[in-house]
Amino acid sequence: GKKGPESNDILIGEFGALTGSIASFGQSTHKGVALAVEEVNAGGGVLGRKIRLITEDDQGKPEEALTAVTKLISKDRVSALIGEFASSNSLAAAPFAQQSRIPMVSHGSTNPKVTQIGDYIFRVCFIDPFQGEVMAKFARNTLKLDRVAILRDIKSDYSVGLADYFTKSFTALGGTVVADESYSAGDKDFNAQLTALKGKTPAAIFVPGYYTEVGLIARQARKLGVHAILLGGDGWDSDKLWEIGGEALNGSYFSNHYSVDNPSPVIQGFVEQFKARYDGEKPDALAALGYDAAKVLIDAIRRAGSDDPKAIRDSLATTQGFAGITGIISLNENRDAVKSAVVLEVKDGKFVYKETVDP
Amino acid sequence: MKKILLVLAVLGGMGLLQWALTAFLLDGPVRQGPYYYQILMLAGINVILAVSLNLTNGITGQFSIGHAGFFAIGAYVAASVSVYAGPTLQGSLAGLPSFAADSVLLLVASAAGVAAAAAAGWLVGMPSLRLRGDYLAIVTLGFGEIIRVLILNIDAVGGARGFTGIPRYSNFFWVGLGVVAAISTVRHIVRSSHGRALLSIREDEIAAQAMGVAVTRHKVTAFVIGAAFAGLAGSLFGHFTMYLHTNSFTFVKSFEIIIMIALGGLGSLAGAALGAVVLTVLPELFRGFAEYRMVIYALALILIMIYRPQGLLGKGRFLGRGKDK
Amino acid sequence: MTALLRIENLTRRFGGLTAVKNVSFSVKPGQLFGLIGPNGAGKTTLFNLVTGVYAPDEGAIVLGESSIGGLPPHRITENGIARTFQNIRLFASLSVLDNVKAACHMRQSSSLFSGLFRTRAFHAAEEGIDSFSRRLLELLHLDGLAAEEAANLPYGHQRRLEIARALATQPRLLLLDEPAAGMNPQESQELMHLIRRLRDEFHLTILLVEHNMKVVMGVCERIHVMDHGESIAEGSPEQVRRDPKVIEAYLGGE
Amino acid sequence: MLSLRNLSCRYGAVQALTDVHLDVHPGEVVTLIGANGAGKSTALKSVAGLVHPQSGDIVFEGRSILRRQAHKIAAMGIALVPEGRAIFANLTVLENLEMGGYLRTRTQIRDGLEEAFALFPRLRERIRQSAGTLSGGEQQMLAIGRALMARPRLLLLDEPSLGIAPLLVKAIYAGIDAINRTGTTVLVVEQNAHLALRHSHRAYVLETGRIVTEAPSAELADDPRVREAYLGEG
Amino acid sequence: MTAFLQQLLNGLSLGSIYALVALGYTMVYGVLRLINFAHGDVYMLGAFAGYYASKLLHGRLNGGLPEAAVILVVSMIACALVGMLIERLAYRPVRRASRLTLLIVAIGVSLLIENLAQIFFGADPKFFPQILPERMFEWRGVLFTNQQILVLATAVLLMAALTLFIRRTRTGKAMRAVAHNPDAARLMGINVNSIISLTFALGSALAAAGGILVSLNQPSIDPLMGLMTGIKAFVAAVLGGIGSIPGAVLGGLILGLAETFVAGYGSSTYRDAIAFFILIIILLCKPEGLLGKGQVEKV
Ligand SMILES: Nc1ncnc2c1ncn2[C@@H]1O[C@H](COP(=O)(O)OP(=O)(O)OP(=O)(O)O)[C@@H](O)[C@H]1O
Ligand SMILES: Nc1ncnc2c1ncn2[C@@H]1O[C@H](COP(=O)(O)OP(=O)(O)OP(=O)(O)O)[C@@H](O)[C@H]1O
Ligand SMILES: [Mg+2]
Ligand SMILES: [Mg+2]
Repeated sequence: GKKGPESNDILIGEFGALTGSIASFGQSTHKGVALAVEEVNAGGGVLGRKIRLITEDDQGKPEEALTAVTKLISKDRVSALIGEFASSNSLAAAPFAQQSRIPMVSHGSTNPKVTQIGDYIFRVCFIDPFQGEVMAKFARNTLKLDRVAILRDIKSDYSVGLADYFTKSFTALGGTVVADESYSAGDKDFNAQLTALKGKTPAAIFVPGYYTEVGLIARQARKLGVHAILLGGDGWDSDKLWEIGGEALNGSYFSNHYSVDNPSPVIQGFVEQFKARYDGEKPDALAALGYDAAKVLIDAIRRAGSDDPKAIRDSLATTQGFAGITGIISLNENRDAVKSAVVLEVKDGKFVYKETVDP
Repeated sequence: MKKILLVLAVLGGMGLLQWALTAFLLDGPVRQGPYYYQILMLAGINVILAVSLNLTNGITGQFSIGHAGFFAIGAYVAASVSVYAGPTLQGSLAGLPSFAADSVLLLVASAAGVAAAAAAGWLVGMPSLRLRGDYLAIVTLGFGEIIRVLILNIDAVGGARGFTGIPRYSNFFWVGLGVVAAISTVRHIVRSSHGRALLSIREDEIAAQAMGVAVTRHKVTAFVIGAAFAGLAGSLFGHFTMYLHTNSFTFVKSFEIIIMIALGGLGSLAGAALGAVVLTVLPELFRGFAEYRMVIYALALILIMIYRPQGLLGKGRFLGRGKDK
Repeated sequence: MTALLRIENLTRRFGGLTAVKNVSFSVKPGQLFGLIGPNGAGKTTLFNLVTGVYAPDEGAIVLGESSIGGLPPHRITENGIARTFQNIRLFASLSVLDNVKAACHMRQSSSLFSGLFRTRAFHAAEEGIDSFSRRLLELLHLDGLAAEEAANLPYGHQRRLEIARALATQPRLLLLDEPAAGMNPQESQELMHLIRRLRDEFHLTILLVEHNMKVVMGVCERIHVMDHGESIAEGSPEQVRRDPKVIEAYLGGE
Repeated sequence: MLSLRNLSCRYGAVQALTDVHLDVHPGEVVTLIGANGAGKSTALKSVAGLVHPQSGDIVFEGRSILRRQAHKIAAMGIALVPEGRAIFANLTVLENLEMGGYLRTRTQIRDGLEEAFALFPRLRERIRQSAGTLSGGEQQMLAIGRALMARPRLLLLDEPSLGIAPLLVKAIYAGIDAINRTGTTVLVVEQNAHLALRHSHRAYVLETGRIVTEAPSAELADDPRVREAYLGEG
Repeated sequence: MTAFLQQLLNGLSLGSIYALVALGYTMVYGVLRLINFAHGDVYMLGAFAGYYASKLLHGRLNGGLPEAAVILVVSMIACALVGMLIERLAYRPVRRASRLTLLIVAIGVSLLIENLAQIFFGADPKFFPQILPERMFEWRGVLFTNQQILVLATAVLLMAALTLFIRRTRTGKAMRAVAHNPDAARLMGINVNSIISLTFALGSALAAAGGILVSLNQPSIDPLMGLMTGIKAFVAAVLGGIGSIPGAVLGGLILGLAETFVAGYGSSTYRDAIAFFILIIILLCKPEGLLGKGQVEKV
């Protein structure tokens, strides 16, 4: 404790996968969070105090997430927490945050159960049912498709959640899901599943996975002569998607929090700032969510006028109309973000805005 | 009589320890209390895992790398009992004070977890223990992965979303008892003629058979006991973290347990326990190194094995290359 | 007197090679029976058949009244046959004492349960095992080395430890595969005394494979000779020594 | 040709050799006898570079080979038939023999094979068999044959008669005589002292790690103490 | 029928990847009896070496075959050096310790490489440049690319070449001798250290070649790409009979086919479980692997 609570900083704990198999996402969100904190500190901090971000690695494992959060709360005495990106890790850690009465803001955990843990748990992203519904509506109403197949990442709760809610909405809208295949994050060969899908002749394939696999899936699909439209969720949002998938992705659609093309100065400013800070790297959805989570939390601290966890929690609960990068964020009575989603089309390396879907 | 006293002493000791831990770490003056408590619990659970795997790998010389599978079975079965049968049971225990009721529930759930893991151990062990060395390793690895994939596809235990809503029944009292039970069981086995039979299998199966040791039966017995304790560890784990996800039970976890027993000294009981504690604490000590943490950890592992190849407490010379000669 | 061990028309092939071909003989209780023959004659293979390491292709092996051909090794040991190995197979990293104790497991062990709870029966059994094992070590002059790791013993001592370990299974029939190999003449002499003593003290029947003719001729009461998997002679040491077929195939003229 | 000077060797706490002096002159056959555990094998292994003595020196043809690696010692012309044979169990008989000639040319190997088969005709019969499945005696023949493939100038034999049928023991020692006549120097460790003394020029007696006697073999065979302790007489 | 043939080809294509990586596994295992868990990571390093080499070379050679060849050779040499370094620094000091110690060191090395790679290369996937232009073929409705064929052909060719090398050459024989009895090998005049170094160099170069060929096919590389592939390749090697070179290829192909047919015709959700189940059944029926020679053990 040299820099314990004696020092005047406001302590915020962040936990995420800096190492391990989902480190690419954990590192991305961390960049967003860190950028937000640096920005606030550069602007003089909040309540006249600097913010100190303490980041702990959880290797992407649930029990490590719990350990990390226990450490942050009991050893570092943080006033609030940011994390995790994977719902499974949030679900493992949230009970302790709730029990210790330390507010926790998740940037990317989309499983509805996360915020049900208790009244100290919040999130700034939309939840699986909403996003699944967005794409189902888009496929059915906008693209007028009736035969769609699903290719889900069985290891990811996010992907499974999206696939389930998509199926529900899409069939409710009168469409048919002709096939439901799966893979595991980390796989690199999808030929078997794609060949099987090809036989079912779907008009589109919903692939609610992460860009790490989707690029390859698109490539392999086209090579196998599968020309169905590919649909996906915010897990697609990354520069890497196009880099890996290339032209195979043209004409695909995915739902996202925002469009980088959005001329709004807030968004453009963020993109520029991020690039400047991280060697020209473009922020992906996860980085933007991390940034927003930190900003929402800091805003709550400012409005609370103190770094008392209870006060922060109470002011977090009243977050309304916060203009974040990923949309206008209002937290509802379930402590979930209510915000609209956009559907983007992949076109020659650009993500082109198609439409906005309101909750 | 002496034994009853001993049991009472252990129970009392654990109770006292739990009381002290609660008073000082959880509700008390030690600032990092809950963090230390958390590490202590995980270390205890890892000790049970390592000590039990040591019975199969270290004592009997069967190279199993699927221990996480039994750990998972114990965890999920016990948690299912608590979540699905718990409320009914709770009703019939309404008269008891809450800690007693919790204890009964934990015991029932753990019994189920242990039984399921033991049964799985028997099922896997029966056909596969006639395989040798790396072939056995692959079968056990495959088994662990099969379990993981099956769990991912069972909706009742949350599948990929993870299993939530597990009550927190375990505490250091129970984990400590588990550690004592695991260590004393394995110790008693090793220091009996059954243990010597297991050791003789490790040394030379053909000679062991020629000396009248029923090799397969003994191997399976050791495997089942090892699996049962892994199941116990799983039960305690789930009722402590209150949440289960298959990411905690990949083959990487199996490797970790193997590293624990090798680090401690293969075949040495105290070594396995020490290895488990060191391996739990080490990554925590390296937290300050941020993303270099696992690099340092890996380096430490390599260096320890180079400078102390027999493990921290091992005499170890078996499983060496000697057999080729 | 009926035979303790009867080998009847025993045959075992390895690929194209017939290592044991239609061999028959029988060993009487209490007999010191020798089995000799040139290298590769099939003696060790015969031992392996009798102890269940290999199953016979044809023929029968009868111990007392029961046929044991093809039983798993530990069952055969249970029936009362123990052996030593030509290529020493000790439990290398166990202590000398534990090597012997491990072999006691089959005859004198308490249940797993009583071991776990350290019952009185357990302690009694352990004490029995301990004193029996130490007595065997004494008998083979290994008592000073009880705590030594078996692998570190010199060759000759390892051979004696193999015998002690085999005795710990309390056999009726003991098979010794070249016990004198690696012993100097004086040590072999001691071995001969030992073999006789073991027979008397433990009421054993002993089947012995050995290339040291001093030992074979010195202790065996009856000798069976094999060559290329087949029996070529059987008789008293005197008869065998003078048998021209044996001289030609094995002993050489002196 | 070979000389061990003040050689001492320990395994952990066990002192296997103490201050051993031993000389082998070119063209000689020298026997080393001693009881179980006297340290005979250790002496041979030290020469071959398989164990590393703590002090003293080993000189081969004027050069110290004490700290040299085993493969370099082999390349200098020393071959060891080790205790326990150390054959390559999963290679065939032929491959084992070929490995023996690892440092030699193809034609030399071909000639070597003929010589080995002439000495041990049984090996030719078993040429394609996995060495590990050979009978004990056959493995011993293979180990000797393999060492001869290297055409060593100094041949170290650790109990070559171990597990060998009487008729063949004679053949092996006749073979040793023959090899010696072609100029190979031999150092042999043997339990069967009768035989070894009859086939060697000089002999050393090793007792618990120390050389206690050194004499021409014929003399030693008559020494009453030796007769009692190592020849099993008296 | 077309779908079946397509799946067959998919399976062979996936299997040939496992086969390629399994070859190196089996080589190192054959000599050291070591499950070299770091092999999968060397495979990853090979892919990254290729990635950076092509970035450096870009525009200096005119692309096409010569450039691809240079990149391949550079990565193979780089990985051979890494392999030798790993052996020298990490494995040699514990070579005489127990097999398990060696295994733990291997796991440690694997962890070390993965985590260093995450730091130096970044954890996110990179696009592997198409150093050999891709061409598509069609035969009776079955679609495949030149690169898939290349991987399969390379695996089979390497298998043949390695088998010949091990069986026929002096060095190859020395490798087998070292595998079976290092002390005896030294007595034969074999420099055990250099043979082992060489084995690692060779195995690692193979891994690098594998990394590059596979990345042509699946052009997304990341620091953990070796983890799963490594485990699967190891499974393949054991299935085929560990230590056996043709076994590694056969095992790889069978594993690939099993996974593909389970996913294509059974349930892709249970793919890994069923594939492992099939493997277990095969091993239970053939305990020393498909082409493995049971350890001959004369009693
Ligand atoms: N598992 C096996 N596979 C193939 N051949 C074998 C096997 N076991 C033994 N043999 C062959 O069978 C023959 C008999 O071997 P065995 O070991 O019984 O001989 P032995 O009489 O004990 O000889 P020795 O006195 O040299 O020990 C030998 O030629 C040997 O090569
Ligand atoms: N690897 C080892 N570790 C510990 N002690 C050893 C080792 N090898 C040999 N010894 C000990 O060193 C001493 C000499 O052994 P060595 O094998 O040289 O004897 P030897 O004369 O060859 O005996 P034998 O006639 O039985 O072959 C013995 O006391 C033996 O126990
Ligand atoms: Mg024999
Ligand atoms: Mg010796």
